[in-house]
Amino acid sequence: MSIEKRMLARELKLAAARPGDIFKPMWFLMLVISMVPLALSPDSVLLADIGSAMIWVATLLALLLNTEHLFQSDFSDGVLEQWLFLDRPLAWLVGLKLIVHWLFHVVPLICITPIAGLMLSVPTDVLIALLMTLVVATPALTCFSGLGAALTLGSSRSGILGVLVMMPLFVPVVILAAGVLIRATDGSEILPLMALLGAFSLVAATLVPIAVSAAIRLNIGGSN
Amino acid sequence: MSIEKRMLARELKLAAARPGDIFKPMWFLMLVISMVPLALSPDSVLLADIGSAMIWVATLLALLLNTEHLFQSDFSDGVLEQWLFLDRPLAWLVGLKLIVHWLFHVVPLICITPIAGLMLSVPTDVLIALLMTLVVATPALTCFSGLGAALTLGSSRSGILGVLVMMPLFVPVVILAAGVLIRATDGSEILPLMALLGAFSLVAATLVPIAVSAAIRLNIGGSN
Amino acid sequence: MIFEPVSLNISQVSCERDDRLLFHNLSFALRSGDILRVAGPNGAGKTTLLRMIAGLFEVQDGVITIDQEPLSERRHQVLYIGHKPQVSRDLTVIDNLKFLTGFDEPVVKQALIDVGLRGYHDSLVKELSQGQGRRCALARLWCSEAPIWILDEPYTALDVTMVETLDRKINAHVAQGGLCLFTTHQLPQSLNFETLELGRVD
Amino acid sequence: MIFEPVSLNISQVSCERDDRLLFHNLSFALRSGDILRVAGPNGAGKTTLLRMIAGLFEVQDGVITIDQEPLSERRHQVLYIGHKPQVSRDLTVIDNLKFLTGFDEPVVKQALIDVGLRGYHDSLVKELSQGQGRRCALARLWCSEAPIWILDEPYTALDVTMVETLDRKINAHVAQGGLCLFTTHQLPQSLNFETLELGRVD
Amino acid sequence: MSWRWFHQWGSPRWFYERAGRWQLVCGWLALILLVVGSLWGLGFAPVDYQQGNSYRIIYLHVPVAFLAQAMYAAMAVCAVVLFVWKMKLADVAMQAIAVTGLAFTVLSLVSGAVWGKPTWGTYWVWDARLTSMLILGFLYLGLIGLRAAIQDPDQAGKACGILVLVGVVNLPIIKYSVEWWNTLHQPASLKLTEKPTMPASMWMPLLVNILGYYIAAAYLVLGSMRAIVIGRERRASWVKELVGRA
Ligand code: HEM
Ligand SMILES: Nc1ncnc2c1ncn2[C@@H]1O[C@H](COP(=O)(O)OP(=O)(O)OP(=O)(O)O)[C@@H](O)[C@H]1O
Ligand SMILES: Nc1ncnc2c1ncn2[C@@H]1O[C@H](COP(=O)(O)OP(=O)(O)OP(=O)(O)O)[C@@H](O)[C@H]1O
Ligand SMILES: [Mg+2]
Ligand SMILES: [Mg+2]
Repeated sequence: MSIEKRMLARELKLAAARPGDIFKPMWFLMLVISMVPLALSPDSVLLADIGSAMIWVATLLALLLNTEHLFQSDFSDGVLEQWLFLDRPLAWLVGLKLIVHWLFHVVPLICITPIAGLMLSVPTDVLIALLMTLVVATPALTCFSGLGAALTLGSSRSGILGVLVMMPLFVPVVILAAGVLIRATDGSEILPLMALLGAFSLVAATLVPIAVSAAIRLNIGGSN
Repeated sequence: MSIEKRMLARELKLAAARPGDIFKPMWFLMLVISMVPLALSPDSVLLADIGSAMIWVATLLALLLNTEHLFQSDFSDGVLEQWLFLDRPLAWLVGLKLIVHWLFHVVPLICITPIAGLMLSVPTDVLIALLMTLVVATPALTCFSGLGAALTLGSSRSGILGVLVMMPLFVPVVILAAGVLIRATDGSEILPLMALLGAFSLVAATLVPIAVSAAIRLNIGGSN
Repeated sequence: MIFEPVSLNISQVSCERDDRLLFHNLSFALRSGDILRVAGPNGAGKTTLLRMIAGLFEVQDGVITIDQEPLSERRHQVLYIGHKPQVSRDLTVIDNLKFLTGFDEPVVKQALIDVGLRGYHDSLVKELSQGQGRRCALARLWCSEAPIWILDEPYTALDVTMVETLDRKINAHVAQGGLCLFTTHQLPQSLNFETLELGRVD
Repeated sequence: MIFEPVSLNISQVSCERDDRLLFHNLSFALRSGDILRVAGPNGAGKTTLLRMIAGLFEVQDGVITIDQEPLSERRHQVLYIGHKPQVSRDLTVIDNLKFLTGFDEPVVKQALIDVGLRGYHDSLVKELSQGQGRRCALARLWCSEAPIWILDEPYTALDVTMVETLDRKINAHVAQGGLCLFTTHQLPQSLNFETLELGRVD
Repeated sequence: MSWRWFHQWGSPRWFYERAGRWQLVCGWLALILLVVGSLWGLGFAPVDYQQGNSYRIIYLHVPVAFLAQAMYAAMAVCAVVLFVWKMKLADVAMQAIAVTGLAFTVLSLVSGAVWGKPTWGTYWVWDARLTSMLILGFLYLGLIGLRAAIQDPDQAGKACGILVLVGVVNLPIIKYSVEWWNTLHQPASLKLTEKPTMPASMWMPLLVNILGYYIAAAYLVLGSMRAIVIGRERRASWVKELVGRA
């Protein structure tokens, strides 16, 4: 079997062994979405106003929490260090892992947002724009939070560091996405902003795996 | 040294060794709070309207994520099973741990909410009410999420399962707190609701440690 | 220090895990001064038995008593060291030990010197080598007041010197009226023990 | 299978950790057929040296080559088994091995039978006993195509039978032209090895 | 009530065989009741003067909503039995009920949402009844998730038992607080103590259906309990015998 196939087979098995990992972020999203009206007010007009933004932030959080421990168990079991002995660049393997993670754990999350949208009475056209921004933006978010996960692998103390590093990287994505949503509500042109978002994701997806692999190497070097 | 003093000394040392654990939830709160205007619209009237509710939900989430791994490292290092050999009921030790956790990890979080409130232009009197509800409600929230953490100890990659499992139980707390905030905005009487919240916290703080200790015993029984 | 005479009674204990019968109607008794090695191939159920006796694994069938009293009453008379590190990675060696034993700095420091960790008092456990980490966990034996020691593979990762030191400590403990149960796959050279062989029942 | 002749050169390697000098200007060379035991007390730096040679720990000073080429070019010729479990707790025994070795079901199954895990193929690793988990990690040796084996305390937690099986496997490996570096605190009975003693330099 | 009775009930084999027979009875009874109730309700009950024909969802919605709540209570009883008498069968029942309960909760949410569109003009509103139903759904989900996360069935059972008990203490508080927060949904139209506000020709079929759904729920729970028992005892000799015969 080629190394790529082995990686994919393993990720599939892991996803099957931990089906919870797929459902948990979806579940989290729905819980957060149902906490908002409870804490705010059940008024559907107000909810519709802030609905799409809430869904965006909640999805971002769900994704973050989901990706936070992306490499943790492989690292502490010593499986991650075995990746170094495979006949492929680490960045390539990391890229594969990130893609698989996006497909298995982020896409299902996106698929459930329409229900959240219905519950917060978000209008249909805004909902469609919301879905599109999520599809286009999540690759970048996944890469960045993967980087955060890799940076925090080694010690419990680097915890803050990894997360702080990630924060400024999320901001442009959120601002662009919010721009798209506001335009969708107005009914004006969203394509240019979407293109920007897409470009951002593309660049992230090509460059971040290299940074992630460097971070992983670093942390393996420090452990016993 | 008495067992209680040893527990306290140890928790202090751990908190000092992992400062990230204290700052991470604060950072998380600020992230969520700064994402909301970015994702929504910088309109300060709308922000002030939804501000206190947002801060409440964000604090709730930060607390949950913070408590999620409360017992994890002690469990996997095998330190938790040593608690069983101490000459004290487990529920008592668990209660101590929860109190210390609240003091070191939740109170700092509450202390930072005024800044979040300023950022979302929440009026001062509402802010004060917000702080009060947080102080009164967080003991209950801490206990419940501690229970979630204990229940999911055994499964290796439980992730946020504990949070998800316990979240529905937070509903009364959220609703009561929201009630207080709405009344504070109106300028009406908040005391009765606060008293209810306090009672809820008190009952939780006395009973939940028993359930937590049962859950811990259970999970120790299943591990090797 | 001399311990009060103590006895440990295991009677008619059976255990099944994942539908594999590990042991059936096992009975034995230990008194002050006894050393028992639980032997058997990998997966025989040694760890399971030791955890049962320590009260960490539910006794499904049978009775275990200390001085005729149920285990749960006598928890603090037992010292158990298992497969896990038993110490927190983020704390220093000395803080870990102070918490686990309840003794003050001087006693604990002496124990650390006894196990050859002089100079590592203020190292974090995660900065120790495998064997040093294990030594740190074992240092508890040097400041323990529990008569009943239950040690699951205590020799793992220890070098020759430390193995001898540990043997001497166990001998001293039983000479004081303690008793010790342990497992290992390496035959200890200088201990005078009896063996309980756990085989595959099936 | 017979391996191409292979050589491992360590020259002038030094290492300092936490201001403790572990080894200084260490040089040696291994060729096909060699077995080297790295010995020394706890904390001597055995694991550190092995991880350096495996390319998992940065070489601070000195050069390590395989067949005169830098390590990083020859990664896939090395098989390293360290202190950590090396297998995922949430996967079954067989899935873990299929990923790590790249071999198909029949080969992997045979390897598992060889290490005495018949009947445990579909158990999750977290349901295994300590020694069984270790056996699972070691099963990789039975389906490895790497000539250079680096084993950090491979005998840990293994029962007597498995220790013998492992010795036989290592002998067979070097007979095929492989080479093996390992550490252990238990003296292996049936291996023909040389010893590199790492002492405290300070 | 003798201890032997409990002992017998604790025996998986005894239960498996007995439950097969009960299941048969429940199945037929439920089928008859549901066919009668549904035909009557859908075909013969009068049209509602306000809602037209859309009200007929009531014949699904109401029984299912009742059951979703009743099953949580049943689970709490099982949890108590589990902890007090250490009966494994109670744990099996808890597991079976959690899944069935979630199914009924989802059904009631979906049927309510479908009904909401013609009557309220929207699929979802944040009303007390709806919200507390949603939360009940999350509670069921939590139980199923917790059980799935823990490998050992006995251990998983006890963990779920703790969660159920904590949940059952909280459930009335949740319900009360949510009601206090916002109420918009239909007030109860069927009460034990008062005469119903609907005409008899509407509530009679509803009553038949409620009974039918309860018995159908028993059928489902017994069925999944039997499946769980077989799964857990798969290596016991009596199961092998059974499978060998089949
Ligand atoms: C997703 C939406 C809905 C949910 C989750 C829901 C939930 C419930 C629940 C939990 C009950 C049982 C109440 C009890 O135990 O007393 C119930 C009963 C009922 N529902 Fe709904 N409902 C929904 C939508 C609707 C709609 C749109 C209508 C019609 C306008 C409706 C009409 C009724 C009626 C008439 C009852 C019977 C009340 C009684 O006899 O107690 N529901 N519903
Ligand atoms: N992560 C780390 N950070 C800092 N120092 C470390 C770390 N790991 C090990 N050390 C130090 O490096 C030295 C060598 O450790 P190493 O693990 O190589 O020893 P070893 O010879 O393998 O010992 P053992 O027989 O106990 O396995 C020790 O003195 C230890 O304190
Ligand atoms: N968490 C678990 N879940 C299910 N089965 C387990 C679990 N842990 C151990 N077992 C099984 O119980 C049996 C005994 O395990 P135990 O750990 O007691 O063995 P042991 O005698 O200590 O072996 P070793 O010498 O390898 O330490 C093994 O067959 C193992 O597969
Ligand atoms: Mg063992
Ligand atoms: Mg080592």
